[in-house]
Amino acid sequence: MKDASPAKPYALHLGVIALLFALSFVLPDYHHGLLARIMVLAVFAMGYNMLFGYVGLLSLGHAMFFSAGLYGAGLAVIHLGWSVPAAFAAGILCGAALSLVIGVLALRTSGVAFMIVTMMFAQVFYLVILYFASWTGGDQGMVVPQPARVLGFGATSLDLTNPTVRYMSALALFSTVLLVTLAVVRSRYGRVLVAIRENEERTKMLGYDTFSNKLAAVVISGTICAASGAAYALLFGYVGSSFASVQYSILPLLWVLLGGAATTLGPMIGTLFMYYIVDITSGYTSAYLLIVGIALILLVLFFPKGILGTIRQRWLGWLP
Amino acid sequence: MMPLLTTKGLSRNFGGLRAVANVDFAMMPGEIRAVIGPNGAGKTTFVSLVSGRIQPSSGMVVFDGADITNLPAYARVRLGVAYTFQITSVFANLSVYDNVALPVQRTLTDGRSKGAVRTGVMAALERTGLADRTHMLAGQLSYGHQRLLEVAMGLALKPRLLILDEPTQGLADSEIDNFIELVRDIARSATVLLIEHNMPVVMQLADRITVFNAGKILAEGTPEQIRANTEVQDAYLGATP
Amino acid sequence: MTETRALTISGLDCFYGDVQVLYGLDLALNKGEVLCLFGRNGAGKTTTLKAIMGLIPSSAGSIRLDGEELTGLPAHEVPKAGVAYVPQGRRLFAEMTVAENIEIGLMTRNKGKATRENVLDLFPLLRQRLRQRSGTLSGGEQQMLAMARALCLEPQVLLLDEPTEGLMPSMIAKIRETVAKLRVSGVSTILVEQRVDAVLSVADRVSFIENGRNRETVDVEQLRADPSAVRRYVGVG
Amino acid sequence: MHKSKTFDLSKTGLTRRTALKGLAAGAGLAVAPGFVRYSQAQSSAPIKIGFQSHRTGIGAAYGRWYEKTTAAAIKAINDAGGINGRPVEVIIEDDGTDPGRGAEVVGKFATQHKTDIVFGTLFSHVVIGSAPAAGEAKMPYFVVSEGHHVASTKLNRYVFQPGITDVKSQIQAMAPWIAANAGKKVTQIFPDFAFGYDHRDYLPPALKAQGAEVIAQIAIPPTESSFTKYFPQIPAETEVIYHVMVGPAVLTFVKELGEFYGSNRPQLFGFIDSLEATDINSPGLEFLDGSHFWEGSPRYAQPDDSAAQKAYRAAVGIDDNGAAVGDPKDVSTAAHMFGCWETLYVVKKAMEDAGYKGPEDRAKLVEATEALTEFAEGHEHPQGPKTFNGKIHQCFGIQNISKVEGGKLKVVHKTKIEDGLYEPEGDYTTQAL
Amino acid sequence: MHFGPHLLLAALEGLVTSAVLALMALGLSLVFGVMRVVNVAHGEFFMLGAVLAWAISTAISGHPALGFLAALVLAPLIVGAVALFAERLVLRRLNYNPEATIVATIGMLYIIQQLALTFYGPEARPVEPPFSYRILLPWFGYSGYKLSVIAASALLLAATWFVLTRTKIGLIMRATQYDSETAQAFGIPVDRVYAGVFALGAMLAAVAAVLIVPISQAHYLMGQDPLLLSFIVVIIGGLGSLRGTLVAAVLIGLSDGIISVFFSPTLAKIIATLLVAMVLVFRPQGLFGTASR
Repeated sequence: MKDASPAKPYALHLGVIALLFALSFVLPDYHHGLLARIMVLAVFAMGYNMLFGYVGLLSLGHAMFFSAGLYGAGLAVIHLGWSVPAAFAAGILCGAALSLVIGVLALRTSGVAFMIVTMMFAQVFYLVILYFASWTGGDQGMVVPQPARVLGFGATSLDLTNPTVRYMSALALFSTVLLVTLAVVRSRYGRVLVAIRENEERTKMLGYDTFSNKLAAVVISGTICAASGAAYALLFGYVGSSFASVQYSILPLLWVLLGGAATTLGPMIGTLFMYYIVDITSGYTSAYLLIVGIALILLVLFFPKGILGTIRQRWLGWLP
Repeated sequence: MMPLLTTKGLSRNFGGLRAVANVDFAMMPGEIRAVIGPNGAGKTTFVSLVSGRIQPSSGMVVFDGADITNLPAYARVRLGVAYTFQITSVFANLSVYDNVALPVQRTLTDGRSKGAVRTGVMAALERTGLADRTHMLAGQLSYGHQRLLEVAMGLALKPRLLILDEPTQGLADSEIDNFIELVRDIARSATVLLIEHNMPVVMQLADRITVFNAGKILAEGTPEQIRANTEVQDAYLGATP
Repeated sequence: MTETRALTISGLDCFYGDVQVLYGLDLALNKGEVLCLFGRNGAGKTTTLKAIMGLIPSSAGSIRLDGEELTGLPAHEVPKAGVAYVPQGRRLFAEMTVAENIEIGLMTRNKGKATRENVLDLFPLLRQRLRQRSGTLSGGEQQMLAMARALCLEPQVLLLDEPTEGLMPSMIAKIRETVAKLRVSGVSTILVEQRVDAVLSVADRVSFIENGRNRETVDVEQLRADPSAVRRYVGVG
Repeated sequence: MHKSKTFDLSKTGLTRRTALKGLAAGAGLAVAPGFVRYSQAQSSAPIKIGFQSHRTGIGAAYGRWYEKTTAAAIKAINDAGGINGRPVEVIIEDDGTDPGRGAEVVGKFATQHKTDIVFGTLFSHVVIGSAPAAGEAKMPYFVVSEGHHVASTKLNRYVFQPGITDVKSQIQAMAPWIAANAGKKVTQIFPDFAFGYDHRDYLPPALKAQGAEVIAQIAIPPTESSFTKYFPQIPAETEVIYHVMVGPAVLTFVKELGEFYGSNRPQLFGFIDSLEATDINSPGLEFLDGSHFWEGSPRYAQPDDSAAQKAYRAAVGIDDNGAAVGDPKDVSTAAHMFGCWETLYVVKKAMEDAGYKGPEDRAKLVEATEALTEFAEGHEHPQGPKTFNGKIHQCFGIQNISKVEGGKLKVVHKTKIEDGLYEPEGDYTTQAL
Repeated sequence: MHFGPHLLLAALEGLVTSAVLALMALGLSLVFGVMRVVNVAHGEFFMLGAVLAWAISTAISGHPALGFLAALVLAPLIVGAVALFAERLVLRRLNYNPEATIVATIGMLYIIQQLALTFYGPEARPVEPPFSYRILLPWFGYSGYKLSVIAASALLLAATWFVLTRTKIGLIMRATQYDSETAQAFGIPVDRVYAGVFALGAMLAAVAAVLIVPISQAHYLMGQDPLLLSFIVVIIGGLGSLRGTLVAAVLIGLSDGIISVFFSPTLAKIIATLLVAMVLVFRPQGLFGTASR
């Protein structure tokens, strides 16, 4: 943030988006499909980063926001027969509403207590999904039927199960959230969030209602994560409780820490890294988790602030 | 004329300790008031109560005729009560620009224009002499410059009451002279409440001085009156060399 | 000369992260004297003490305790060599009792009951509070405990960082008295102070620290005769 | 998909993975007599089966034995000339017993390994999570999961379960025996997740039809590792406790039940799923003596075992106690893993019926599978004869009820196929291919 | 069953849960409190303890008590050594940076889990209890071993409490926890204390695992749920408060048991979790934490 000139960061981000667009035409099928999935989950990580990276609030409960979107959209299609846009909106709304409630309660705490409270609320959410298994399909989950996953525009329609459409939809969501994140981070509001992270007491004494600002950040973060969940349900056709389990709260944390907290592109890098290291190593050995574990430790030893975070610190100070 | 700030029976206990005990205090708009007293006399607790950083055990705070006792700190800032910290607490990892932009953008009502923020920030930095350090990280500034940055941030809030808690601590002599000029300048548009140990600064700046001791107001008056007050001498100044 | 020196610092450079705080600092503490470090906030006084204790790594220069080089030692070996530290703000183990704080002091150099008795004799007040949680002591009592804890090392060199900060006058007097007593018993002390009166009443010599350097070291008599140096470096008068 | 084909990473990816195998095969082909034309090489290239395996995660114990059984079946098939004269190659990917990863793995088989089919999944949430990916990739997906999800026709036309009977059918087939031999008042204890729901939903009507009733249902949360506190909810008049507990906590469950009741217990009827891969002689399980279990295929060798059953056991490498030959502590998942063997033979049959040549024939393969109706007991189907309903993609076989006696499981009753038949709930064949 | 006996049973079950949880949480609390490291791998040390207990007890023939006692001594020692190794090799090099240690301990989690899967296998394996005595109450039978777990845990907790409050080692650990810099100034080798604390924390988890493994079984995924519960206990109890940790463990164990009397199991879990979360919402510093840290 030392360099106030916006040209470089925007050029970089647009470049990344353009690269991802171009990749759609050259990637082999498998990587094409995998990248679509990574982009959707990177949105989850970006939503997480919004709160963790910029406001400094470590939540271990973001799986609930992701799955609020997942179930909000998925169940709207399955039980109510809603169209894709309506279901997507429903998923996002569920995430926004849930994050508002959770925010109001959890923000009474801070630090490790915030971490544990969010984890417990997420656990409640997970159990609620199991408890209402007759609607949610419990741990088995439910399939969002293929015919329902079509986006109609009058006469023409876009089939979200078509790989290219899916890739482009994922890219559209990813780009939107990336640019929104960049804009928020560079905005006055973003400056306030960072100020809260750096010194909340001081920020209060500059006339900021830090509670409301943090609450807004929780809601923005939760909503972005819900958008990712809703997109996941609609693009990949499955809703299930494993996405609400604690692993899916730890994963975005891991992705963000790997890529670099409080960097706009870090979440994507972290998600990409984690996905490919699992994918590649599992092809060579059945004991791939060992290699993943060692890789994580090596990475954190040499890139203590995450990949992009360390690059920014050492070489490219202008990275947003 | 109505006082800008009044406290009535203001008290705060920490455990068994009465850090501030039943303080009645008033200051007029436009004055520069210094609060002095030995360490632990309750000065910082007192201004923390005024600014809303801590809640009183009893008593009330009235600002510009309105009871603000139950207002949270940020709301008091919005009414015009600005506080600069005793220990430097600038945002060390943010640039000098961003440090000042934070208070500036809060006071702007148009909410949009980047130019307005820039103008406001630069104005505050010019006034405090930090304009040539805009893009440095605040944590890399020298101690004295960090103190000035604190003041710049306070200034940028366009306060009606600016509370400065030991602003000259750690400043060099030359810096102190400039600082005195700066406070005089600020006082043209705002009322200043100053906690200060450096007696020459206090004597040069203050219209009136309030002396705290053991959580209570020991004396109040013009610099001359205070200088002449033997009780104050005993409690605070101790044996001068 | 060396045998009269308790502690010699020469050419010390210290950094906090990227920011240099000490620039080739030189300092000499004679045996049995009270040397006062005087200077503004941020001048580098506390950093000097922490550097002696090994709590901040020094990037250049040397710190010799009676001929023994301290800079290479890990932080926890420095107190064992005989340097005791009373940090600014006392830094007691607030959740622990008075007795436990003293116990930690005794453990440092494996001192026993006799030391404990000596120290408690120096601060008889603490004897009645042994089982009290140290965080609940008054400010003055806490300062006494902090000094007591340090004296449990039976140190050759004692480092005191603003021991009178935030204390009421009677307590300040008590602390000064103790410093004076220790000097009589042969402890060499470095005292960081901001109050001129405190300095003049207990110190033998005064070093003026400014911007991470030792500008000048003067005898306290000289300073009494001509206090202009104080004015020059700290701006009080 | 409209994509440039100038830069195809997948080929290099494939080579990397199978480089050694490819070299060996290539060398073999080069010296083989009659290696003349490219098309011939094409037709003798291996059929690739993607095996979605639970190597890690909660299903790992099953996954290991599914892999062993599959390897044995593939060896048997290849030794007998492969499928359509082509060798069969299995490519294994770990799904971590996670539905999200499961779907990715199906995608990986479809687009990177370009396998002909995907096969082998057990855990129902992975099946359901992966099914959409299989359907979208038009990838025949043969699961060995025993859940009712395939037969419910809520998945899609590419998902089959031809090697193992589904739970709904199992329950229906066994209810008469329970009502007649164990007791009329039944309390169910089951995990509060998918596998448990099939039991929760299908047992009460099945028992009711036999004049018995379920008087209490106790669903245990999946995070639970201790059960005693739920036992007081078992009504005192209970005659039979019908228990299904999957996962590592099952031993605790049985032991605690033993501590709670002592010798004075109701009848116990359980699903061996609970104790798959677990030694029935483990300390604490003495309590199970005299109780009954459902078994798909019997774990212990039975006196009346068919020759096919004996051959199958020998091929997979399990001894008379159902443990790995040479390691009596390594107990198999015998009641389920036979499904892998049988499914592969169904795949072989369907591919041969369809004249399957490559991925372009997948639709034909689906139709050929749907056209199957009966599997005779024998080498291909050692567990017993089966019928297959192409409309619901589900097979129906016989079930075994075994009694724990002297530390072994002894089959005391075999159901008939007809006992387990029910009205189809839908028809996959009406879906487009 | 009548309400009274049902409640008694639920309370007994709750106490067993509490007993094991308290030990494990205590280990986590030490690491968390003294080193400020969020040890995500703590559950894996627990699992490792259980797996080793199985390996040791099956390797020793004779009366089951022999194998069990050997496991009770050896398993924690081995786990402690593993933890020590991990601490020296990784955590120290990270300067105990809170964020980096989260990633590093997630890495350890993967490594330990995979090693357990590879060398121990995916099965759940039982360990024979040192004795099996069923206590026959008028309404139900209860495992004598379970009661002995409560007693053993109480004993170990008391021993830990004694070490922490009455010995030099405890003094050194607490001094490091409250103020590591000042501790160094009094000759405390903070670096070595951290290593010791990390090992001790892991050993407590391993002991808890050895105690519980004759009741439940050793399984390579068994670490996760106790880890989450331990985190909850540590925070609810108030960071660094031994008493708080104990009270929170009992509170959580008992509420889990007793609420299950009134509601269906999953609903009971939901309510119990929500209640405990609310405790934290309205008392963010935990039950015995001080208001500001």
